[in-house]
Amino acid sequence: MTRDTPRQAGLSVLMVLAALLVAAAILRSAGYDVTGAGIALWRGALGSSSAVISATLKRATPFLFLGLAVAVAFRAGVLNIGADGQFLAGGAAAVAAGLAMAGQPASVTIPTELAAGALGGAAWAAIAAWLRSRFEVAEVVSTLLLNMVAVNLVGFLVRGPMQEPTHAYPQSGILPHSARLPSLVAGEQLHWGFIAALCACAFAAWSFNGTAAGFRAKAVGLNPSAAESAGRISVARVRAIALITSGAIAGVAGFSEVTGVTYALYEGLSPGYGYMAIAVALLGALQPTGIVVAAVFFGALNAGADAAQRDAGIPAATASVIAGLVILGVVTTPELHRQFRRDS
Amino acid sequence: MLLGENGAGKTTLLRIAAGLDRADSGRVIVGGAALSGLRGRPIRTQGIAVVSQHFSLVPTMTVAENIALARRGTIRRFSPSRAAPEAIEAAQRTGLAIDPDARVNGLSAASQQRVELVKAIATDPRIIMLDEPTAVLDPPDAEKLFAWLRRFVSGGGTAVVITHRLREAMTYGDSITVLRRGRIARITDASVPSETEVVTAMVGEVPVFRVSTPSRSAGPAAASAPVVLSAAGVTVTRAGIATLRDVTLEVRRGEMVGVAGFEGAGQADLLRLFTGMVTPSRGVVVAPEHVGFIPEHRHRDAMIGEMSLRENFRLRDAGDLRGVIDWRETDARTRNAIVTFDIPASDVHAAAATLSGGNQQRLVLARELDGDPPAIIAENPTRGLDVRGARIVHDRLREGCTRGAAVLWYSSNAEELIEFSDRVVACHRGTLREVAPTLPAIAAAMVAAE
Amino acid sequence: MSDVPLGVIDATIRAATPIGLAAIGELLAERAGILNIGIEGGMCLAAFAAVVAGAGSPVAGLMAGVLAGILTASVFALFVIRLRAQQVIVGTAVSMMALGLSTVLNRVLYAGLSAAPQVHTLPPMRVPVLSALPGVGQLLAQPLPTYVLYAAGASVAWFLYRTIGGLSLRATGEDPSAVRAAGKDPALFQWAALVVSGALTGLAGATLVVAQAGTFTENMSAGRGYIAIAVVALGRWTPAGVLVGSLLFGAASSLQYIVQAYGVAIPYNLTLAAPYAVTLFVLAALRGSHRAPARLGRTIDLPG
Amino acid sequence: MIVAAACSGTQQAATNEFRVALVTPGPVSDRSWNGSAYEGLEFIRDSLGAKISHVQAKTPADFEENFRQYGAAGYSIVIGHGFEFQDAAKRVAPAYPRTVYLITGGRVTGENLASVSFAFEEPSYLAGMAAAAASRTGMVACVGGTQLPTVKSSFRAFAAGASAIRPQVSVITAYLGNWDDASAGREQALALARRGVDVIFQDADAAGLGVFQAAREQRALRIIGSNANQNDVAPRATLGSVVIDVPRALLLLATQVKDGSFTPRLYRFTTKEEVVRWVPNPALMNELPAADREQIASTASLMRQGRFTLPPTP
Repeated sequence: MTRDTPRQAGLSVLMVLAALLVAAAILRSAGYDVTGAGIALWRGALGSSSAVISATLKRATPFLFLGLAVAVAFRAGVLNIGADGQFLAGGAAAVAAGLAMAGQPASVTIPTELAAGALGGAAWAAIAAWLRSRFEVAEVVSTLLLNMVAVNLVGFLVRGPMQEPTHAYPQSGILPHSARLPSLVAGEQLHWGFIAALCACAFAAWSFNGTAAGFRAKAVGLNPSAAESAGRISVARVRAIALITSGAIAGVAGFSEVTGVTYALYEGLSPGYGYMAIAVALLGALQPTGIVVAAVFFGALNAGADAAQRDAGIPAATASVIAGLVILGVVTTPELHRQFRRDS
Repeated sequence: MLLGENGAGKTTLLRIAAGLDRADSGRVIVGGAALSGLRGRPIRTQGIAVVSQHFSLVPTMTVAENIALARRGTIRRFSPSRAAPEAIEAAQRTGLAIDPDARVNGLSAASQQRVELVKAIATDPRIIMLDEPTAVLDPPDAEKLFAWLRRFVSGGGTAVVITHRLREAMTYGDSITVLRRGRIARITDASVPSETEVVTAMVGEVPVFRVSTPSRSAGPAAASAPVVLSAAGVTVTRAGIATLRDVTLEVRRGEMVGVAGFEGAGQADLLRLFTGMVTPSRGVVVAPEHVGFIPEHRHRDAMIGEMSLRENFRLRDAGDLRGVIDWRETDARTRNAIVTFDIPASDVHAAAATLSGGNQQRLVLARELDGDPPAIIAENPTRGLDVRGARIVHDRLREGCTRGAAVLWYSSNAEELIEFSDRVVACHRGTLREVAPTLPAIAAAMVAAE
Repeated sequence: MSDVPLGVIDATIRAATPIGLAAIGELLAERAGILNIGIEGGMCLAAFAAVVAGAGSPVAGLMAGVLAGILTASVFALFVIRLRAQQVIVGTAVSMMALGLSTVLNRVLYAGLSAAPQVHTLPPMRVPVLSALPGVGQLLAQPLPTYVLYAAGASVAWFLYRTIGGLSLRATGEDPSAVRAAGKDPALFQWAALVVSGALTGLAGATLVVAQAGTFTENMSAGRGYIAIAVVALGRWTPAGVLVGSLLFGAASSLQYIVQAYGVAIPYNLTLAAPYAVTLFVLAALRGSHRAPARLGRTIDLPG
Repeated sequence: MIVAAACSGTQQAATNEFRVALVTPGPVSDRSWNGSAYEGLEFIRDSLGAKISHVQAKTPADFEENFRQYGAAGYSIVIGHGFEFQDAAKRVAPAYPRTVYLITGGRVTGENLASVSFAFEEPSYLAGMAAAAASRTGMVACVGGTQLPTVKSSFRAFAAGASAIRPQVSVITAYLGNWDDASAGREQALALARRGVDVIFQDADAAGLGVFQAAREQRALRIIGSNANQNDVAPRATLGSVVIDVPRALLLLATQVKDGSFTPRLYRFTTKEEVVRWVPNPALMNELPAADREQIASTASLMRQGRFTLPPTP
């Protein structure tokens, strides 16, 4: 953008380091072995190719999709807090499709599951879009409530219509091999969903600026009145499309998770991915490249936090403290930079 | 009394004097003490009340609430039932009528202006600064206001009034300061000069626009050209207030029609009639599908500062775009525009906000003129531009006209209108009439009509 | 059986209390133009503070909760007002931090204990005379925070609609430039709103511990902070509406308990979803959010 | 790099150290299902000198990853504490043959994969008997966190036990939808009390603490705890606890693994092994009619001898 960008990026890195230091100070005062935790964090996230592939990148996959989903909505000025619900809807739909397609070859099953996931997520988001256009209910509230409904609905599905054949466990039947995304590297957990997510980001990077729809969404998000006046753009329409598209992408995230990682629908499929995705999207400045960086960062942080728990007994919740601190550090950068520049 | 054409710096001067903005250099002295570090701080403690041209009313609140907002205190009691009589009482001091229970967003501009005035007065200021207070007021209300201002001044207060209206300034002012292009053009005792003297000081005598020689279209030939824009018996009503009344206008192919008028006289809606942004409540409007439009409020309506030049260029009719955007083509056109319109931008990816206001305007102009639209509508297109910038605007509009477009434009600068228009119409309180393209005639149409 | 309706009302009041407290606080912040989507974390941290201090006395627990709430809200305020960061992301971040911190501290402080930390809960306070009434009288014996909720609702209503400060605060959410033009500092109103909002959020979290559960469990706020945000919209941004909205939500969730207590044959996951679905339905029936403060969620433009 | 990674995936670090890992689905601070497993882990550390590690895995996606990490690190035993881990364990176990994967509450087995199931039904049956005997209203209830297989079958056994003592007793079942919300636990208990229920069997981990809180407020209410011995949580109101001695079970299996006598199969721990047991609160047992107490005692002794079979569930 401007020549200030490198300096801002440098400042961001400094803020991240500061956040990590604060987190270390908190842990130390709580009596934990900070050095051991640090080493474990590093090893678990980036210490080996296996850590990178099976832990960090695998965990980054849902963040890539969901960060992108949130960004698509936010870019058009729609506060979609409901990526979590759309993720669950997409996951449930994909599993239902996959189970129904048992016996079919993967070349048929997987595209069907993908379509089902996208449709499921889009449909769940469409409820919020409809509530907006028909009843003027703000998306920030409706999507939030729809998350709660979705969580309980999945609980119902895995105990009712979608319960596994023995009717013992609250989970769906297990997807047959033909309905699973193959793994990317033999023996590792990274699956093709990661590549799909990268492709989605690349496609988004192009379509955000290269297509009429992406361009309109950007204009509406930045300045609705100019978009309407100079661009003759229907702001309401663009926003509804953005929300539904966002839901579809979140639904694909659900598809990727159930077909690539869990192979079944479970309760607790998402530990609040949709909320973290807001942080991913905003940290990534709503840009696909930024989202890739932020998603991999979150993936690494979560993978590292698990390792720190395994090796140093640090509670997993520490990851969310660190994540919060890092986000605060990074979001402050532009303003600090501005004040810094004004003073000098 | 502070006079000057649009963009002369009146509002800026007033905001700095009131401590709302910070000056790049120099000091503001109020009552012998320098006003400093006041940006964003309570100016009310200095006893200064400001009524801006852009209303600072909360649209979703009632009139009484807005008036009470100016009062000091935190847990000081505010009672809607008592605020109403208090507001009426304050209003009665001036004789201006307000409805305390009405919501501001449902009020006409004139009513809002009354509320804004009452709000300022209700705080018992020592100094009151008014920016174009009568632009939207009815003449009787304007008279009431000035009558109160005279009483206020004779009671020891100080009033600074920005106005376009010469009569007002000369009738009610103690002294008149004329600003032109950010400089004081003339300070005078109100009773001394003649109207024309002041008008000349405002709009300037030097023929700055004569740098280029406009090639006027042949008048009689144009008369037989087909009508491109037409409005017949059009009335526009907003929130119950008619902004245009029974207006009829025709602009022909290759003709450039200038519109004169003070702010709020109705020209804004007149121009937007032909872009489809305003729909008439009565009458018939005919306009081509594709109209180039240069609105006055660039940042609100015309461009998106965070977007790049090419994106802003592409913004036109983005609502109808389909599929993939051909950026190479847009880039080519944007680059072409950068060259033709002399926009000092390194490349098409630069953010529009990095351009100066004048260059932003050129960008908007370039976009709207791109593709040779059959009609061009421009709203005060040279506002805030320097001589060279203005020249480019004039040249382009004129070029479009020569090419065969119908051009309808409004300018707050009468001299400019005369210089470049084939015909001039004057807008006054929603009505339109054709005037002779001379400075006195236009000034008269704008002033004498009152 | 005759006291079943009273039982429902009683349960409604109890369920509404923490949600209502948080929602009244959020209302105040939203009227000043601040959308804090992260009150969930503040609530949980406050609940933890309450269990720590509640070992002394329940009232100390309440105070500690309030303090923790103010602290969390102040961090949020620092970032969104002073450092002008986006409200949604700061809300998310602060909430993540507070939730995580409450869990980490819980592990550190109580890891050695064989049983969960327990505190004495606040005794019900009987309203003199009235609580002796047959029937409804039993509703007038609630723990302190319930009375605080209705008092807070009334005070916020009084402040918003009957004082100049409240007027200015409302104007801040609608049009901060108008407040600045009136010679007041909109940021000051936002700070004040957030501090009070934090106190109420903290009280809500403490209520869960010292007036209800008598203990702390990780993530015990269980989404109530998010519900509070929905309740503000449900109450159409007025204190009375928010009180009614939180009672409505309380009623929906207490009915959910009753439905299960009466063994109605509905899958429990569906009855659990009901309060949220009801809220959505009512929001739609009320047609909308056009009454939201005009500048909700937006950083104040810099002056000049 | 990718080829190297492919190898390292199944490469186990060779080590002779005895190391045991635990993966729980919830926080070990719950002092119930997850807490008891952690206690077992500490027990193994102290008794067998094992190095231990624990991780809380939040989602099904994390299960497999943690299993693999522990396998790759060469842990001797990896315990997945809950039925939800069985699919992941089935996938991971073959890749790390030197590690024993133990799933509690599951039923999968393999070369190096064993499941542990607890006859939670037996003490639950006794609890049901005690509940029905203690109830004055003839209404008792079960409150669960979410409906999981073990919870469901234990509630069924509870109901069977209750009707064995009082055929006309009514047993109500309610679920909170989560395991954290103690306030909801209290509300559900109060709603049940208002309905006329006077004994509640809670199996809701941390959220179940709210059920005890309700009993502190409602003097007539009696509670039955679960997983751990919860008789001290509310001594005046707790009738007894359905205890799974997870530490004991885990230690038992860990010892077998250490000395090489372990065979991968489905282990079922019953009252007979004293891993699951009904621990009544003596102070309150006197409230029960003497005949009922005798019936409970004789059923319990049948169970200890392994001669008791639960009535079949419909």
